[in-house]
Amino acid sequence: MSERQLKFVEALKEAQDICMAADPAVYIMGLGAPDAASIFGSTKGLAEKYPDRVIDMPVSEAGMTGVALGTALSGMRPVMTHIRLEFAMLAMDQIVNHAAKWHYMFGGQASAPMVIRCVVGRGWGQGPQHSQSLQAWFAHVPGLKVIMPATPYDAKGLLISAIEDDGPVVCLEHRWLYSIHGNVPEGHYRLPMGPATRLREGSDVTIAATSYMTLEAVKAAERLAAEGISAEILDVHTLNPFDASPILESVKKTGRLIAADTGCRNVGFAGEIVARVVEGGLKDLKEAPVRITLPDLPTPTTRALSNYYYPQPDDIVVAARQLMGRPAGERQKIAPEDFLDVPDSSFTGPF
Amino acid sequence: MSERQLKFVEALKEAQDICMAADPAVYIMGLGAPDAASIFGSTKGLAEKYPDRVIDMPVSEAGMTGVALGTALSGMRPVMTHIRLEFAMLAMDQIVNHAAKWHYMFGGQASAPMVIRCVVGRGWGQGPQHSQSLQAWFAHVPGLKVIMPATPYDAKGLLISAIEDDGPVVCLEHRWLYSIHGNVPEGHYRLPMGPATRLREGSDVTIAATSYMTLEAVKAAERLAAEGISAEILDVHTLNPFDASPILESVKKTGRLIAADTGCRNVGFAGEIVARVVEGGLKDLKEAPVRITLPDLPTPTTRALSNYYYPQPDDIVVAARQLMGRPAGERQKIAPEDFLDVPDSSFTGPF
Amino acid sequence: MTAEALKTGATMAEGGQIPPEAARRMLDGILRVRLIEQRIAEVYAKEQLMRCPTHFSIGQEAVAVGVCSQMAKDEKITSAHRSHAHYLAKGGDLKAMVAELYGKATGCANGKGGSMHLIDNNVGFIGAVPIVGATIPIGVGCAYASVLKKDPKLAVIFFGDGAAETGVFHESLAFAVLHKLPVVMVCENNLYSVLSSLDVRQPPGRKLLDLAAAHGALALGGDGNDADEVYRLTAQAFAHARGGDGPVFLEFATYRWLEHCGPLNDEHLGYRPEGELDRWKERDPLKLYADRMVARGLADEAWIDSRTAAIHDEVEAALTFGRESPFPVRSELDTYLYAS
Amino acid sequence: MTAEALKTGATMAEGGQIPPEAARRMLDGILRVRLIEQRIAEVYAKEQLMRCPTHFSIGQEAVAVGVCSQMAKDEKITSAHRSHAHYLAKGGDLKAMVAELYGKATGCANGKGGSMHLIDNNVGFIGAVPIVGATIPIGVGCAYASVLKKDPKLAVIFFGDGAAETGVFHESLAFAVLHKLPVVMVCENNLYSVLSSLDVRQPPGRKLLDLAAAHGALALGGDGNDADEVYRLTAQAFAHARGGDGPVFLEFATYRWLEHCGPLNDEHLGYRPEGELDRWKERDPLKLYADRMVARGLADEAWIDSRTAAIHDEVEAALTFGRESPFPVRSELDTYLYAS
Ligand SMILES: Cc1ncc(C[n+]2csc(CCOP(=O)(O)OP(=O)(O)O)c2C)c(N)n1
Ligand SMILES: Cc1ncc(C[n+]2csc(CCOP(=O)(O)OP(=O)(O)O)c2C)c(N)n1
Ligand SMILES: [Mg+2]
Ligand SMILES: [Mg+2]
Repeated sequence: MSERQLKFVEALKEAQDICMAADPAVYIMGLGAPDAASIFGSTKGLAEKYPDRVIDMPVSEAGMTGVALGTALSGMRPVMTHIRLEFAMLAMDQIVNHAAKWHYMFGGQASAPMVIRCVVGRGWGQGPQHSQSLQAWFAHVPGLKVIMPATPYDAKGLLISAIEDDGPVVCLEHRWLYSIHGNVPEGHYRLPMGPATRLREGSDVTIAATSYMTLEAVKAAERLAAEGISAEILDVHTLNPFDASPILESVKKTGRLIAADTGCRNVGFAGEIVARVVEGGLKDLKEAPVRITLPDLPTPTTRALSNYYYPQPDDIVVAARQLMGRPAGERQKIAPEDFLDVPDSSFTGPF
Repeated sequence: MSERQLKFVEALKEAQDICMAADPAVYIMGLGAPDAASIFGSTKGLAEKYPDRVIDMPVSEAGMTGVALGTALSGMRPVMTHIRLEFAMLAMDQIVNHAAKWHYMFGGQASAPMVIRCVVGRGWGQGPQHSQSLQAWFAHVPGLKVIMPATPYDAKGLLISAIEDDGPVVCLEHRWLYSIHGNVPEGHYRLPMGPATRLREGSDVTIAATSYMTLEAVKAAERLAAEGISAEILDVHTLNPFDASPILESVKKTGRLIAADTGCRNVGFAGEIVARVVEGGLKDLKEAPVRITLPDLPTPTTRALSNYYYPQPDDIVVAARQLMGRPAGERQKIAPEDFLDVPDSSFTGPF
Repeated sequence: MTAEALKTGATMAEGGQIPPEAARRMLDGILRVRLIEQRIAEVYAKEQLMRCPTHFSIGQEAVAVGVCSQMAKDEKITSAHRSHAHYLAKGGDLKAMVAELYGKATGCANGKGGSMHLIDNNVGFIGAVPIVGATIPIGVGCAYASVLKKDPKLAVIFFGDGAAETGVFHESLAFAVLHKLPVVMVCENNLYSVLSSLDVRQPPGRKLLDLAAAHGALALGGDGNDADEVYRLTAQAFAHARGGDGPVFLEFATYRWLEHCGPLNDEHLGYRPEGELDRWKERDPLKLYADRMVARGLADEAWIDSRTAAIHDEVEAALTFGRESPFPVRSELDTYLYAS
Repeated sequence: MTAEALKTGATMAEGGQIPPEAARRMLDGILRVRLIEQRIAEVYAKEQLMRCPTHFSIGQEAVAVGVCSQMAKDEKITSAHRSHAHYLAKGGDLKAMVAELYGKATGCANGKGGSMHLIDNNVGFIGAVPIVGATIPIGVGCAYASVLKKDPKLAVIFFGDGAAETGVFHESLAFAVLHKLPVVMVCENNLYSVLSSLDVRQPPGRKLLDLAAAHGALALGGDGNDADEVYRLTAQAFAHARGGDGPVFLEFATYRWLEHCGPLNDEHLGYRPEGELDRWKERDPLKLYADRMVARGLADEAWIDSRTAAIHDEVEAALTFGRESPFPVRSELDTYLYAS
């Protein structure tokens, strides 16, 4: 396997490029997909390479998703891209009532191979309508597959699996992952949509995390290691169908579970992780599992509040300490004016 | 308290009638709301009584929900009614991006008092697009309140609370509850949107259920009583905000939990019940909690399959036996041709 | 909404006679759909064994037949909740449809769909679903796929006046015009959406034809109970769309005889103005066309009787097939969740 | 889309002179919005402390001012992501807006909203949100409420050419026509939706004015960079809507100078045809109107200079207010989840 480093966003682009080169049925449709900004770079260069297959559209998400579904039923493989998840909200009827159920409700007579990419925004005041992380919704819909890659390797491998899948797949991409680097092999490979991946081995506490929270878990695990707490990290990259067996296995060993998700709490995905572990491994649990999630609030725009809205690695550290029976310890101080609204210093406004 | 018996559907109608009589700002909008079928009778007679305030509409759910929201922001109190939950799917943007967040995202400067009633269909081949029970979605959205009355008393009391609430409330009404009878006092009363209600006292196993599953739990509890198993039933009528404290209290006593919900399993509401109980009462649990839900499948239309799709009281009985360490016992036989697709014999096609 | 009102909205294709062969096929088609639906309605009501919401097209058959009889098998259509006539007119398998209504494994959707979810890929009936408006963009996508594949093929979308109120109708039509797609949208304006008349849903005097024309589509309207008129307007529409000139919106005035959903009459509900149903029944598309065919000397009582008998046998055979077919077995509950 | 093209679409209100008082108010308004936005853009780029997506209206001010200057305080408006000009022209509190951009507790939404979520109930600015199209039905609802309360009041909805592609635009307009609501929909056609030009989104030659007219609305279009033309068409629209004759669709041709979102220029992105921006800058609504006012003898350099200075002070004071205001405290994170 090559040691080539790519950014997450480049991995996404490469996945689409490979699929488009291999199969003329694959095409991209999305507001601004062919433009100079190219969905934060994730479709960069593809319009030049495949001029008829990267298609802009009117601000008509519901209709265009139906159109994409119609093409999918007719042998095409659309990749419908939304630069913010919220814009897909307009298309819920087509995604949930139709695409998700088409194969089943017509007794297998037709299938709807389509990918719906949604960027989950965060930071720089994205606020209440540009930052929702609604994986819980999609994962609750039978017939949809749902992926949330957290590494460049997974981004490419999962997106290829998704585009090559014969049914509808929703791919949720956290904006703050776009510029992280990682090892990405050249050429075609698939990461199957399947069980959670173990990103770090540990023996004291299991952290099952999704998307950007997986990165936060890695940061937390490093701090915990320094304190002598050994955390095992499982990245849940496929939320539907959700195979929790590696998490159960891990908890068998650690007896402690932290479920960390980028979404809200009530009926969120972290709760599903907890429920699966309890159903399958109640006796393994030494302590009550802990959920790390957004609070059940809309996203505030000002960083003076969003600084406290998003969970931090520190929250995971504190939860782990408490699960280990240690004192919570000092919390890292966060000031209202801190610039926690950007993932790194290269990030400037307006986005 | 009077011992007057009303049907669930009559209780819904009475709630609206009382609110409309009391407050000229209350009005009803919905496809067919003023027509002879009057949303299965739930708006019966109201159009005659309040001719300007029961309003039919074009098949434009997204736009009309926005219009309703606009009126709510301008001092009205719309009750937007969908004869099937699926039709509200067209309006998710308005409900979730806007109505739910309006008060918060504008710093409390405005509020959106509106009720969105959705009938959850079942039976007589409602099939994949006329029977989804998506409480998990609405309960996951901060800013929405979500109610699922299971008795006529609650239907009236909760709907009055909802209409009088100053924010958006989603009211999910299971079609198979419409013709059940129960005690409903005359006049105005509210049932606060709050903690689960104890419907039956018991000591061996806690059944926390929503909507129609509460009725199924009652049937199961009667059978269990005959076997010497004492079930306590908690009806979760308010899913957002979800106050699980009565369930935790009950599990403290019984040590056993069955969470029964009318929705699908993965990231469904039953999982949230389990997660809350585990977080707050792990040590109380003698056995792993059991979820009784729909399988993660679209609803099949033919009764030959839907007969096996919907959980039955028998499933609750078997789960309770196993939680008590008893043999599962004989299962009630279900034949493909059985008429399990109607709640009672008064129910005939086409609906 | 009368047929006259529609005519004023756009060019009317006044035409000569429909060729005898095509005309006879239409009469046969209308007769067949009518007899099949009438018989199914009877059985549905009596047996209570076709246990799914079912919307009959009785009174509206001329549109389905006039349009579909001019389509090739590999030209595709979509429909919505009221799709029997479209399915049958397009050549959909009757046995598979009846079995679907009975919820049987031999149904066109293996029982998982029911009346509101018909499909027959063999004849280009790519699907019907009961979310109003939903199949409009899906049908447009079907045409769009053919254009993306550089092999443009006509797609036809059937829907009602209610569906013309949905946002996706406008979004889809605009997109079809933008990409000049070979789409024909067929709106059967039967005056009602469930029990709601047009006046509580659409502005008075506002013409759907004008709206469609303003979107940039060719917009044609006419009498949906006159099969010849349907035929002529459709021919014009198909020439336009197949010729690469972009989408067409066809609106036909017609009328539903039975209740919105279900096999019965519903005059007791009071939503139809006094005498309206009777007036429309006088303009029965079947009788009108049979009379005209007889007058043209293209059909006679004997021919109609023999077709009636043959169709009768066909329906009874389909009903028997449906009744005798096995139910899907329990393990089929979780088949076809995912495609592979 | 040129102003000429729009004119052909509908009746143009050719008119006499705008009364001096109104004209002077407009020039002042345009100047004020321009100077405020320019200064905010400067500060935004330099300080990087107004940390929220911000869409400037520079180049489009004449529409906001021409429309809003004819509205009463209790007549309401909604807007979308690009709402500063509408907010200011309607009389929205400048300090509260600037503080909102800085994310401060004194902001018009207490910092919870940011640039894309402005509100000022005191002047009838009932809200702006960045989901394209969403505030169209909400604005219609606002007018509908007034009708339900039997006290009809004008509501104005501002949106862009992109928003005219949404399904809810059609659903809302049709409903407004159906109920003859006192609504004026103001579409600022600035040729772009983000970086996408009209030709990849809307059929060539298809006029939004025709679409709106086909819906049954009065449809008027004109030059959005000519404040007088905006004024006259608006006056006609308001007379219609306030008079109970139903909704009006107003389309104005105009042009955005800065990047879609953010304070910078964006010609390097290459989506604007060569010279387009320059041509539109030659038709700067501020300069055009200032020149005309000077020519009419209604303004002179001294007046403009003194207004410029006053506005300068006003902005600086607002910036200072915004900078010095406190952030919301942590406990405000969960206030206003539920109303009561
Ligand atoms: C999005 C949506 N809203 C509401 C309904 C309920 N509904 C079922 S059929 C129907 C009538 C539609 O009228 P039309 O399109 O004219 O078709 P027709 O029944 O007259 O053939 C309605 C409103 C639905 N199925 N889907
Ligand atoms: C429903 C939805 N889809 C997509 C977007 C992304 N978006 C933000 S602004 C914008 C442009 C809208 O163009 P227009 O309405 O013409 O307004 P303008 O920016 O030109 O003022 C788009 C597409 C959105 N905010 N909402
Ligand atoms: Mg109709
Ligand atoms: Mg624009």
